[in-house]
Amino acid sequence: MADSAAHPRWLQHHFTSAGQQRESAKLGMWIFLVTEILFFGGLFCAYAIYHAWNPDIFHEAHKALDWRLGGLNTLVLITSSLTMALAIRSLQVNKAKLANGYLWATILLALTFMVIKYFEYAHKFHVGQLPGKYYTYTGIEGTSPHIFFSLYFMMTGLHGLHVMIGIGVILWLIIRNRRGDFSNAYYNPVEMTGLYWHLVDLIWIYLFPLFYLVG
Amino acid sequence: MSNEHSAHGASQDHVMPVRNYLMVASALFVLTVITVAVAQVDFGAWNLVVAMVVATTKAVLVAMFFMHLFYDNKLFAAFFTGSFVILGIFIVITMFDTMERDRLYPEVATPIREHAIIYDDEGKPLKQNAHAGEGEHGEAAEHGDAAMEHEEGAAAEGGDEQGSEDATSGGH
Amino acid sequence: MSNAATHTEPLRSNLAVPDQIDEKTGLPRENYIQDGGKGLKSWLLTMDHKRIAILYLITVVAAFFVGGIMALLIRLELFLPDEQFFNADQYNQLFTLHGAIMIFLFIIPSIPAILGNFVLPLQIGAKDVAFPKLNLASWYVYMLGAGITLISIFTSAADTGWTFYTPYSSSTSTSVIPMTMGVFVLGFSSIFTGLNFIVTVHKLRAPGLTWFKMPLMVWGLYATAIIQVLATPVLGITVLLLTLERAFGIGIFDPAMGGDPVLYQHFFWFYSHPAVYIMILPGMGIMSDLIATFSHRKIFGYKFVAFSSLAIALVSFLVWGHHMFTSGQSEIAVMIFSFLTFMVGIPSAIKVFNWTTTLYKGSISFAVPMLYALGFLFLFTIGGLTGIVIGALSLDIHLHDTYFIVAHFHYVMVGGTVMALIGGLYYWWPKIWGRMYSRTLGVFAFLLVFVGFNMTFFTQFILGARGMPRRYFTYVEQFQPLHAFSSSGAMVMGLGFLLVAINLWWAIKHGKPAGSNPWGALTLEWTECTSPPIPHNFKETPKIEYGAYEYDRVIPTMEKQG
Amino acid sequence: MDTTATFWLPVPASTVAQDIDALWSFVFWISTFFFLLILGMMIVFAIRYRRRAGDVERLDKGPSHNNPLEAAWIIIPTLIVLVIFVWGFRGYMKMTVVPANSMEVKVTGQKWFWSFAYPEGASSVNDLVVPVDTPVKLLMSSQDVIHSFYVPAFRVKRDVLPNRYQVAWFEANQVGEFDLFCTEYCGTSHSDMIGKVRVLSKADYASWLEESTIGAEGMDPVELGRKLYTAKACMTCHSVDGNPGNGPTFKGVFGHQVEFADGSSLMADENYIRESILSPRAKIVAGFQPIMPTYQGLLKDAEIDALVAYIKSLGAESE
Repeated sequence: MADSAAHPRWLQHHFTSAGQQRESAKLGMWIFLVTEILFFGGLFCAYAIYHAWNPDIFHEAHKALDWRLGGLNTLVLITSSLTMALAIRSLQVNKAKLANGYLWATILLALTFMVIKYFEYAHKFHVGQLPGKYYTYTGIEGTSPHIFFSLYFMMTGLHGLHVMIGIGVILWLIIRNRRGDFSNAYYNPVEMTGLYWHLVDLIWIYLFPLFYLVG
Repeated sequence: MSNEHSAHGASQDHVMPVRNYLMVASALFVLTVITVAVAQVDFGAWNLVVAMVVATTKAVLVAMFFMHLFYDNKLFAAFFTGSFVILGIFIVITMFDTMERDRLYPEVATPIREHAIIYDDEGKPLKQNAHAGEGEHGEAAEHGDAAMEHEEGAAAEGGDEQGSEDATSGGH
Repeated sequence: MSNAATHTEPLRSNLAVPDQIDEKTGLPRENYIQDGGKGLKSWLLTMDHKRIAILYLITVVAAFFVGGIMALLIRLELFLPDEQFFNADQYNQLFTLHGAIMIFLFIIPSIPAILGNFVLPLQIGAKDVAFPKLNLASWYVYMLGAGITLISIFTSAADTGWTFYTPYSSSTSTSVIPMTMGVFVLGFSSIFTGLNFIVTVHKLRAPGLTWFKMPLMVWGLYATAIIQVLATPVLGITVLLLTLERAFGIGIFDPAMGGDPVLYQHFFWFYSHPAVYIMILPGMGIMSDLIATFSHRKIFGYKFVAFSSLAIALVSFLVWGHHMFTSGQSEIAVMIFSFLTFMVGIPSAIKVFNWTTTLYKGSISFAVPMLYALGFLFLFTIGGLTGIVIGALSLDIHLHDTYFIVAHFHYVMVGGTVMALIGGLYYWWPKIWGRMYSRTLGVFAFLLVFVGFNMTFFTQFILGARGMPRRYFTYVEQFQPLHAFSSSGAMVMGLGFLLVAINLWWAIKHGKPAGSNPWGALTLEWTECTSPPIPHNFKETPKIEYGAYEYDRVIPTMEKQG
Repeated sequence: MDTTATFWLPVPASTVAQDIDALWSFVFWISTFFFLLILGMMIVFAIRYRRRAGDVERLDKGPSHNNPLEAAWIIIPTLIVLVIFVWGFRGYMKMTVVPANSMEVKVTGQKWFWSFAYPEGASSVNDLVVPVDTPVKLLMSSQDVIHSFYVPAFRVKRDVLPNRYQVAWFEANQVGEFDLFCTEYCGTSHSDMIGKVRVLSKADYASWLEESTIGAEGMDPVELGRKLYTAKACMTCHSVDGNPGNGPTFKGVFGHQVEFADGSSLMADENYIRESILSPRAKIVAGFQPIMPTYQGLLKDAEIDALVAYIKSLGAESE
């Protein structure tokens, strides 16, 4: 495989063209997103079944959540999705500096999301609305409201973990972008992180109504 | 399968004008406000359905435009919807079990805790609603009833050595 | 590309011309073993799918022998009813570890990670899998998961069975968490392999290699990858929930806190039934290659065999409840699962019929891989038919959780996947190492394995039908003779597997050089690659002139009796 | 109707067993037919078309596809399995729907023994006694983990869940003694959690029932204690001949110093024994696991006194 000029540094040896490499990367990412959907899906299934078993307890328990904070978090995450998409778009038109700005905006919004989440969790720890045997709150009647909080902490906790992973990856992108790795010919990593970030936002779009609005 | 493109030149992917992104984002904001507003009104079970419909439209918007599914190879959309189909199968068929357990015998479905007494003191099968038996426990006259009573006991005052210590005690 | 015209001149049995062959070794001078880099570091940091396949080969076969030794210990203990060598707790830990090691450490990664990694890129004319770094990561994650799982052996191993049913698994004092965390990590290794294969098959096929020109081994691996990617995440969440249940008592599956243990079974089996198809589908892929190559015949009903792989992959997500017919499901769910279980059995029947018909009018050579293929046909048919027996509801009430079920799944797993794996290893051994194994030792080992297997597990069908429950440390006196017979059969089978390993181990260094196409096969790894292949597989991307099994258009080379 | 065990199946001792055995032989013979068909085709083709010495490589002339044949071996197996499905499901419903006039026995599965409560107030452990030719409804629940009630001779099996009742029924059609197994793995002595189902004629059952309920008052406490020692499954863990089982032996306990796991020790008297029955975890004898379930509410006071008297009698004997 002669190392010709048409063979830039980022094109891996076993791909015949950049298009093939990009399509493969995207397909790989989409399949990874499928595994994420099914990973969260298990929890959504547990939610569906316990919701169906005791709908009234779930409804009572969801009143303990503050939908205003949830709503604010939803808006924050949608905006971060927007800034991520714009970051990719600016790379597509070869404006690396603008892309970095949007990536920083995405991280800022993600941190805001985590901070709001921290307040919500702190309040619950303080009041005792905790999963399983740590549940000591007495404000909600019904035989087993702790199932609702077990599911709440697991689903939003796992989602929060994914947000933090996303922040780490975007930071790594910013470093690579500043080093000049990306241009309109090669921005695969940014696009892949974008897909991941939009999925994290998409999962929160489902979590928000299920826990905060309907319960 | 893969579209052959030169390594250089403008990226092959579809470049959306910024205006489209902003429109999609504003649509998502509006939908969020709608779903919050609708949730204030109590439609009973319908609340869940409406919330899910709105959430799904938001999800489709994010997937189609932010994740470029609309412009990309249909294979990605196939995998993406495929995962939701498998998840749907998982939830629906499991609920065929969890929601239909009391079809033949009502006492099979609900946890024992609610059914205080199946037998009365003389051991005759006593079909009555759960709470009537709450009061007159009295001295556990008989094994069957007693097994019920101390199951109850385990839940009520919690934590002592009913059955194997850690499985059924639930440390309150 | 002329499809009607026959490809007249016969294939060359050795692509490496004499001057390229190293006199001392008798193998082509340029191959991935010498030229991929020297020393341990080049192996541990390799990106070459062929070397990663060999890393997996070493570790997965080691796991097989660890699990196998535990199986022999179990059978030894069950020779007589009461305590012989182990007490009840040790016995329970033994069968748990046997199950967990054999399933998570051996049979799920075995064919995809060893033969799949080596053969898939070669068979579709690619230089490597789509994501080589991810492929190497998959091996390291496998080793990490194996390490964590084995920690639990030394810290009072779990005694819950490989199914970890709650509330026993969440209340037992043995170390369940290392095993569940090990399984959680192993799940990612399986997902990485599956993801890699799907993208490779879609995006890296040589130009001209359409879906119906690909070998059926690739179809098998593709269908397996689909299941790996769609089912394994649910195992991840199930095992995570179980760990949280045990560690923090979140009450999802704990009956005292409103949880439901049957829901755990739904979660567990939603992965574990598709997992049994992750085990068998690659074996079916190997079967199609072996039957076609050793009969020098076009596979009968290629499209039916290919689509039945996909059908199995999709319908396998609908049938998990047949593991729980007696566990308190609603009658409606039980009916749905029983009906769908019968539907999932049909594609396997289609495959068996097509393989048998492929033999018709062939020119069949009884090379050792073909012996294992015919053995597979024999044993897998019994396994499949007994699956129909336990699919029927009223029979399963009697047979569930008895030795009948143990016999059934050993017939399809050992009789199916392990026979196909060994057949595949024999078949591709000349391609991997460039050397041929010893035929006499191969045939002798096959007979030992085949006879030993039937002695061990056919008796367990009888035991199970007579009501002998599973996972019993001691048993009532009347079952002793059958247990004794089954245990002696296990020793014979164990010896057989040992001889297979010795034969293949010996062949690596001392086998006669085999040339690039000893079997007269038509798939790319035999017609376009030297044995062992060069680091980048092909001098230039192969041109596809005929499909995988088009023996009606190409005259194969004379086959060296192996 | 034959009532002897066949090569494959145990004795069909319940009414539903006949139907299940009929389906078993139907599926068995169909499987044998298809197995021999496939095996036969394989062997015939392998021998008929084996590569002979001196064969020259030639183009493959065999058929490569035949859609009617493919359709045949898709449709025929589908029809056969549908028949098996319907037959199996009808058999299952027969096994699930309990006849109206059935006698109800409450079954409790506990770590490693079964206890049965009969409607007339009698109770027994690991020994289900039922009259012949009368449907018996089992209302089953577990005290700790999942067990599974399995009587091979009756072809009945049902998991016993800790938080829910499970219903199973059978009608024995012949007198005799049949094995009872636990088939859902439940820990150390899962394989010891076995018992017997004794099917008696109606008369014998009536006398057994009457003998096992009223017998309690008239008997002297030590005799009643000895009977309770087996009836309440004390013997599964505590021996009376001196060697330790899962729990300490009763022989020579009363009136002697007992060492506890936490190092303290105590002279074994009535209240120590009474306390160990009602809250066994209070004092754990050195060298033993805290696995004894409580009998709080399972034993009447009279029965506890009888057991204490019986253990006292064992203590005095060894002097």
